[in-house]
Amino acid sequence: MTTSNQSPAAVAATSSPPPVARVEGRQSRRRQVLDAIAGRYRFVPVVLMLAVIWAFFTAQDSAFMGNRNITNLLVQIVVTATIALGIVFVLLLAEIDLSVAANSGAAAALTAILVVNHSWPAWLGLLAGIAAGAAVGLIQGAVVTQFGVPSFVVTLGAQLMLLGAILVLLPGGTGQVSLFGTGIATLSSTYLPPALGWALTAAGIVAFVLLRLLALGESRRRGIGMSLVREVVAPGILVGAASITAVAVLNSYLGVPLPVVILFALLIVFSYITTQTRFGLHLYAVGANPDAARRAGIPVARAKMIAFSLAGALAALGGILAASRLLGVSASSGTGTVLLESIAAAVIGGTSLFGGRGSVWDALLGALVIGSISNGLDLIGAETVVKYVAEGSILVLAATVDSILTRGSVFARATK
Amino acid sequence: MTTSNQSPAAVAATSSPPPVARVEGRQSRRRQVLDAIAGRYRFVPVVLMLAVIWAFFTAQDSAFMGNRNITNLLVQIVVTATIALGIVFVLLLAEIDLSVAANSGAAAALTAILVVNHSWPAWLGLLAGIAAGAAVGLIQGAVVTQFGVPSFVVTLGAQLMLLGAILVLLPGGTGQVSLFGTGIATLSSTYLPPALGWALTAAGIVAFVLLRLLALGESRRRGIGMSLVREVVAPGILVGAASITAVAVLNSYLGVPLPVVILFALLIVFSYITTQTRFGLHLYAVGANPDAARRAGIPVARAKMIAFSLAGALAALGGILAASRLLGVSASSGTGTVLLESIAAAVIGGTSLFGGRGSVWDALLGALVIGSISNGLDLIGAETVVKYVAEGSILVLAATVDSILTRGSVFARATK
Amino acid sequence: LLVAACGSSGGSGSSSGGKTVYMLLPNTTTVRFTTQDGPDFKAAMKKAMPDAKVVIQNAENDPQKQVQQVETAISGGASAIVLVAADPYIAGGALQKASVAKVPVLLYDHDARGGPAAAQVVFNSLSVGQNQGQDAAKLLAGGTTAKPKVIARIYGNQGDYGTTQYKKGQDQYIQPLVKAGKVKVACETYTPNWDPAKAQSEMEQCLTKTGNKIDAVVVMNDGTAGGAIAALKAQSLTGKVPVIGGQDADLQAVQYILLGYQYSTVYKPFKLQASKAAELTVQLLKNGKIAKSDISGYVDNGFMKPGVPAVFLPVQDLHADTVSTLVKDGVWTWKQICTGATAATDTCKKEMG
Amino acid sequence: MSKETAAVTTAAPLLELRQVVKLFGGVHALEGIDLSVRPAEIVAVVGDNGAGKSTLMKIISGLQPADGGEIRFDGKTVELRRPVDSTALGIETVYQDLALCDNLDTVQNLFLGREETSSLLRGARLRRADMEHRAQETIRRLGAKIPSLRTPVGRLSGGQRQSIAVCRSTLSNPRLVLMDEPTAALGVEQSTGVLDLIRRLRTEHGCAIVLISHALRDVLEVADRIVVLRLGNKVAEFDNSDRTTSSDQLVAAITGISAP
Amino acid sequence: MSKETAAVTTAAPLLELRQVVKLFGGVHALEGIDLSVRPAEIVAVVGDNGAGKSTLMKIISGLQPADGGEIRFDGKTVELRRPVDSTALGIETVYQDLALCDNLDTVQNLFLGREETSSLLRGARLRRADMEHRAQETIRRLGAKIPSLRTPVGRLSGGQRQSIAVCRSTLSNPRLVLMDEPTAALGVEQSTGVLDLIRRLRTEHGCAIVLISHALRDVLEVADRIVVLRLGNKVAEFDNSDRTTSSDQLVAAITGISAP
Ligand SMILES: Nc1ncnc2c1ncn2[C@@H]1O[C@H](COP(=O)(O)OP(=O)(O)OP(=O)(O)O)[C@@H](O)[C@H]1O
Ligand SMILES: Nc1ncnc2c1ncn2[C@@H]1O[C@H](COP(=O)(O)OP(=O)(O)OP(=O)(O)O)[C@@H](O)[C@H]1O
Ligand SMILES: [Mg+2]
Ligand SMILES: [Mg+2]
Repeated sequence: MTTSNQSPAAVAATSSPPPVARVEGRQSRRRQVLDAIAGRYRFVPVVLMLAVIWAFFTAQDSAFMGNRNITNLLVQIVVTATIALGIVFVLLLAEIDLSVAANSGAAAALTAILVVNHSWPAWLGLLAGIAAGAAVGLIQGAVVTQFGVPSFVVTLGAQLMLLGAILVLLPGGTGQVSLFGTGIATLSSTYLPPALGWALTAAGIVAFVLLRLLALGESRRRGIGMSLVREVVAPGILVGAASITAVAVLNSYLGVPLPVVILFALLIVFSYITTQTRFGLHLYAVGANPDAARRAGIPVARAKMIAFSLAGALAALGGILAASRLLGVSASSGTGTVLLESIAAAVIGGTSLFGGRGSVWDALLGALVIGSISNGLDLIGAETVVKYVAEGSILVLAATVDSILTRGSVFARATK
Repeated sequence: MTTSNQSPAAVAATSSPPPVARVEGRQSRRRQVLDAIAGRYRFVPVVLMLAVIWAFFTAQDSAFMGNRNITNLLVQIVVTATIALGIVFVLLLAEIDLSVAANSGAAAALTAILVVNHSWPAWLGLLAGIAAGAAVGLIQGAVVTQFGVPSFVVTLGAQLMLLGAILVLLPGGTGQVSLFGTGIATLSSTYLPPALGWALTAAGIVAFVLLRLLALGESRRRGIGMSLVREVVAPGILVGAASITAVAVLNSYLGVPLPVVILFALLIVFSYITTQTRFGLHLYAVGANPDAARRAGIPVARAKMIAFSLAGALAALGGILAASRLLGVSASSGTGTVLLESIAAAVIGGTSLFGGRGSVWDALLGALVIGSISNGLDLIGAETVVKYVAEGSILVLAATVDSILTRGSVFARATK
Repeated sequence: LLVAACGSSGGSGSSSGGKTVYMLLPNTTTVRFTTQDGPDFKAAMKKAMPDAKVVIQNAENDPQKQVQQVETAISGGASAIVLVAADPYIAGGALQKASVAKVPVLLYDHDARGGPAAAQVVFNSLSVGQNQGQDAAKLLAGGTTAKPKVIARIYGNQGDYGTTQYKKGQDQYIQPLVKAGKVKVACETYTPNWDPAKAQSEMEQCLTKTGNKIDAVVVMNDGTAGGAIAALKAQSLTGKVPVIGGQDADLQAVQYILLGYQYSTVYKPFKLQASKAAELTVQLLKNGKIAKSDISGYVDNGFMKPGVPAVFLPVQDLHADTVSTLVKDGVWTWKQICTGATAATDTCKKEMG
Repeated sequence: MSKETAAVTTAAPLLELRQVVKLFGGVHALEGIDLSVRPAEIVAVVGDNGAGKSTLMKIISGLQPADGGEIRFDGKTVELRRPVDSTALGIETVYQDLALCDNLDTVQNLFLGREETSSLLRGARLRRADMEHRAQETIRRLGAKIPSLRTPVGRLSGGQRQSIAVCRSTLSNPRLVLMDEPTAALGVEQSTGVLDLIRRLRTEHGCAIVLISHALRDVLEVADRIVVLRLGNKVAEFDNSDRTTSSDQLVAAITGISAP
Repeated sequence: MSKETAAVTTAAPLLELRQVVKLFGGVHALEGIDLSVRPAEIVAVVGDNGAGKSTLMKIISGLQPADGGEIRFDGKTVELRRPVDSTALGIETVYQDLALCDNLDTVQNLFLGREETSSLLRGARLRRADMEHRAQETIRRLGAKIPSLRTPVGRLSGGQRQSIAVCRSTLSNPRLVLMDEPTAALGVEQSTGVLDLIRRLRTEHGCAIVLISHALRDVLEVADRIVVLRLGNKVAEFDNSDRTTSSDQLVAAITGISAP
């Protein structure tokens, strides 16, 4: 009402009066921080949550932070993290895979039978198991994409069929295969010599920094300003410190366990693929808007089939690692809590159930959260009820934090 | 290219040449049929599938179609159908509830303890159980809507907590409660006298036809032409014939079982609510486009909370019916296959996982499909493996048929 | 808060003077482990070695979780582990872990294949099956080739170690009768996850198929027995068709036995088992090994030769006239048993006055 | 009520915005906007892409609450945190992205959130026939081309959907209608229909209208006042009650190229 | 190649549609449409809402295959069943509903499906810096206002998003660009930018353009030929190479009210 009814001449542009400017300054800084946390720095709150959990359990029992328990913890989460890694891929594409646990059991049964009963070499059995898992994933992906059936249903059905397959695979009389003394068993009992552990770590850190430097150089050559500190130095120090600490701890016990090496190798490879390559970018595009992706000529069906195959292959690997740890397979392989825990790990880590948002590192972080709680509660001898309630509430809590952080950002769900 | 480069005068409107007209005629009829099946007549393929399953098992063992087995079948599906009915509501809103099974177990445990250990009257215990289930659902709905947390995670977490709650609820020393001889047990052992069965059926059919006639009259008064045959006569005959046959079969054995009466009463009430009332319409709106619904002033959060409460209440009722059938509750209540079967029932029945499409009758149809398979396989004494594979493949098959039917219709998923 | 209370009770085993014993249970669905064995063992240890701390863990049916719990027990400074294998078939990993860390493992109840263990306190699974089979044979003796007794057999979860053993034991008695044509098996089926509700519908289908012409039902545990009885109840066949072969002496099963619906349950005196286990644990803690004199046999676990040194405890086959054993052993009180319909049985009237 | 206010054209403002601010992360979508709309007045808001027009409208409709400033309606300060808040005041909105429920048909979408039902005693049933009848009327008056009122709107063309959104906003006898580019997808005839509708809303119902549009010709034709936004600021305001503002003046204000 | 074809304006048609039919259930969206587009020609398609314009375009772009009829490109009969089929022929499309990935930023959306990468040997890495550089160029030339190339496009205004969609269609040196109401959400300046772009595409690259628009003034200004659809039929075609067609003629053909 102040400026209305004036002549058809333009009113001078308003310079925002002081009070508004104050609001802006405060609000906009807070918003920017929230935006960063919702996006690039999504891992920060998860890491904080992890720190709180660790501090809590260490206060309860100092053994929690011992070299030995840290080694345990890392080995314990490998199976969940490996399977969760596959889940991240399907979640990125806004799909779900409920068959991973059964798939992991079936693949482990297959590998065990090939290695034990048919005397295949361990590596060949391992490959065969992984290939079988990938094939199962591929078939599911094909049904999902070719007929447009919701993956929830396809993978639920596949889960039942795979449970049947495990019963068929396991030798009739005994219903089990022991892996004791086989090559598969050594998978989980091998530790890297300290020197090798250090060498791999050093190589990894150098590669990381070089890649970052390369990207920085390219940008600057194109006249796009990027900060050396923010893009190279800070991440380099962070990654370096974290990995050096971890390796030091592991080496002071038995060395870096082979399953942990496998997990990190996978994480690094898939991290490169998802963030640096065209295929990776397409995963995010398909997950956010499959229609737009298809119109842009991205082979949506192929991307989904690859994701399901990856989930299948990683589930198989996870299952074989689990069998190697348990020294056998039986009808209970592929049941239990592994399905829910690996999905929960991906989600707690920060991968969205609605597609298009997440990172392969979420699998690791989420598995660490779940694994730490379970490990810590076991260590302090909590009752089953406490465990149920603690695990359930951490899950809800983590997701609540996530959705509060991402609320109002483009990453939020359409609406609530 | 034939009509190009003409003068700026308009070319006469083309009357479609003969060949095109032919294509149109054929194609458009097929499309119209497909459209009808994808929409209003979505139940037709499910009923056909059911017919095939029944024919198959009847050929295997004629006892399958006996009065007694039909009675068995109906009683066996009541629990799944009741819980699936709740699932339909959350699925309509594009949410999911993974806590229904645990919720049903917890509610049954609560009811059992109140009735047996605290000597509450059965009806009060029943109400308390249902109220508790609804409250649990409401809390979950509140977390989902107030913090925007994905329901997958909230209900998964709640499931864990509820499993803990069951352990706490069950009396320490015994871990189980027997319902033998209590009022709760009579819930599932009561059969209506034949005359009462007939009376209820007649009332139902008359109400149905009257409602339809009323709607027809209103439309005609407003000058909107609607076919008497298509809107009243045909559905009336269909519904009448189906219910008369069913009651005749049940009456020729022991009468209509009380749990079946309860299920149908629920179905009829909720069918009215979802199709005839404003709240029901809002459920579909919220499920399809929560954003549009919110802008239209629909209380989206409230609708979701009501749906979750309904799912909780129905799960509780289902759990109590299950306990009544089994004559007891224990720590295994709320585990088992009931969760997956009730979700599968809703989906097989035709309710979409993506919101906005489905009907309460889907719960019944889907539960009938799953129940018939399980009943038939038990009857012919199939092996566990066969059961797994049969259930898994029917699930996938049903969903595939659904998605092929709805493909290209507005009901399809955005894209594949 | 709860967590804090539990954790602070004993402090860390590795740092304090007292020894810590971890008891690792398999699941929460087999009621006896959480309601009986755990508390009983704890109590027995308290008596035998008051300064020892007992931590009880539950693997929630997940063998993977159980290995993890073994590892945690080791890093938590366990001096001994009492293990009820979550899946006897794939317990090897857990056993190897403990053996590498030189923590002695006492197997409790369940077998555990594929690794070394110090000893096992066990009710022989095979003998459980044999007991169930014997009961069945006794009841079915009246069958003739002309008029064979018709039975329904409801097994446990397919692929389970227990299921395999119980079936083997039952078959030793039932198969000869079947071969001789005196017994006819009308239906046989496995029950996924021992789910009582599944057992109920399996039984319903069997009754439908045979038109109620069933003379007896042979099951493998009390949960599935309960499911079968619920199905029989709907046909008013309870009491007419005996349900044979429960085990675990669940409260509801005991009530059914008194009501005459269930013929028997194999009772494994949990208290005895717990106190025996405590006794052996103390030996392990004090001497690092178990006295030869206590060993009454060996259990083949596919790893140790000649087998895991075992203390076999006698199982008891309970019938209506012998359920008082349970009260004597303190498993249940008459007050717990004699509720609802059971209160009207003669036994209850007598006991409750 | 609406009849009364229609007569009083020089009355106190119906809607008043004072120093309204909206931020998105680093982006200042609105940097302190003042705006007032009198009863039965047609106010146009124009500006370049990203100027903040839709944001302004979403604040008034309660979809995206403001980060600062004050909103007064009918002289009273109001809090608009949710769409219902503004609907309750009699404010209706046509959104730029339409927001229809694809699975519902035209009638259901038109009446969404304000369905007519029979009394609770008579079963609280939806009065489908009545609604369908009214829908037919409204659509006919707007001249929109909808093939069937019973087809799910997911199947309709862009323009048909926009027509439905426009119809929707007029059904409840609103006091203020916000329209965000209501003719963007419309054909020539339908656009004319909407402009007529806007005039009718004002004259027949005394309804005020805030119109956002890039079609300057239309704006100059119907608007009483034209507000120009640039990069989140109000840079000009033209009194167009006599329809004399020139297109060039407007363009200059929008782009900021030649001084006014 | 594009340079050559640019010279030959009277050459054989680049795209030819013969008796193309499309049905949706009972709705006959297109009832036998003939259309031809010559190289470097700008053809406008106009018509009422629901006339079938978008459907026609989606058939050419391979998004919704036709139910009958023949499509020829470069004189050869082609099957267009998926968007890639038409992209492979050098056909680019700006859809009415835009279809961008909200979680990706401007650069990623612009290059989606045709990202530049280093060689497999060098790690098959995305050449982000190069793409960002080219994106800046293109956007600058169009005069679009995008606050930051690194913001996810979900945060941009309607017009900003449309600008990105238009930019996208020009990046790959296409032979034919289909634009479905590309200026509907654009401001005055940006609209002019798009019309300039259309002309430049034709003259500099010899690219043909099919333009769907309700803005008849723009159509009359840039189109060489104007095709009018009504209820799924082609009812008129105007040669506008000398820019002499009148707006009234066009409106008459669209609405079918006054005989031509
Ligand atoms: N998927 C579909 N299912 C059913 N009918 C459809 C579908 N898509 C379009 N139609 C119908 O086809 C007709 C033509 O639609 P189209 O989108 O081609 O119109 P248009 O000319 O682009 O209109 P506008 O100017 O409003 O964008 C309309 O009547 C519409 O309802
Ligand atoms: N949710 C959001 N998050 C971040 N930035 C936003 C968001 N919504 C709008 N913006 C930014 O705010 C500014 C104003 O957007 P707005 O949609 O109001 O523009 P507009 O004037 O409606 O433009 P158009 O004419 O293109 O529709 C734009 O720069 C846009 O990028
Ligand atoms: Mg806008
Ligand atoms: Mg269109």
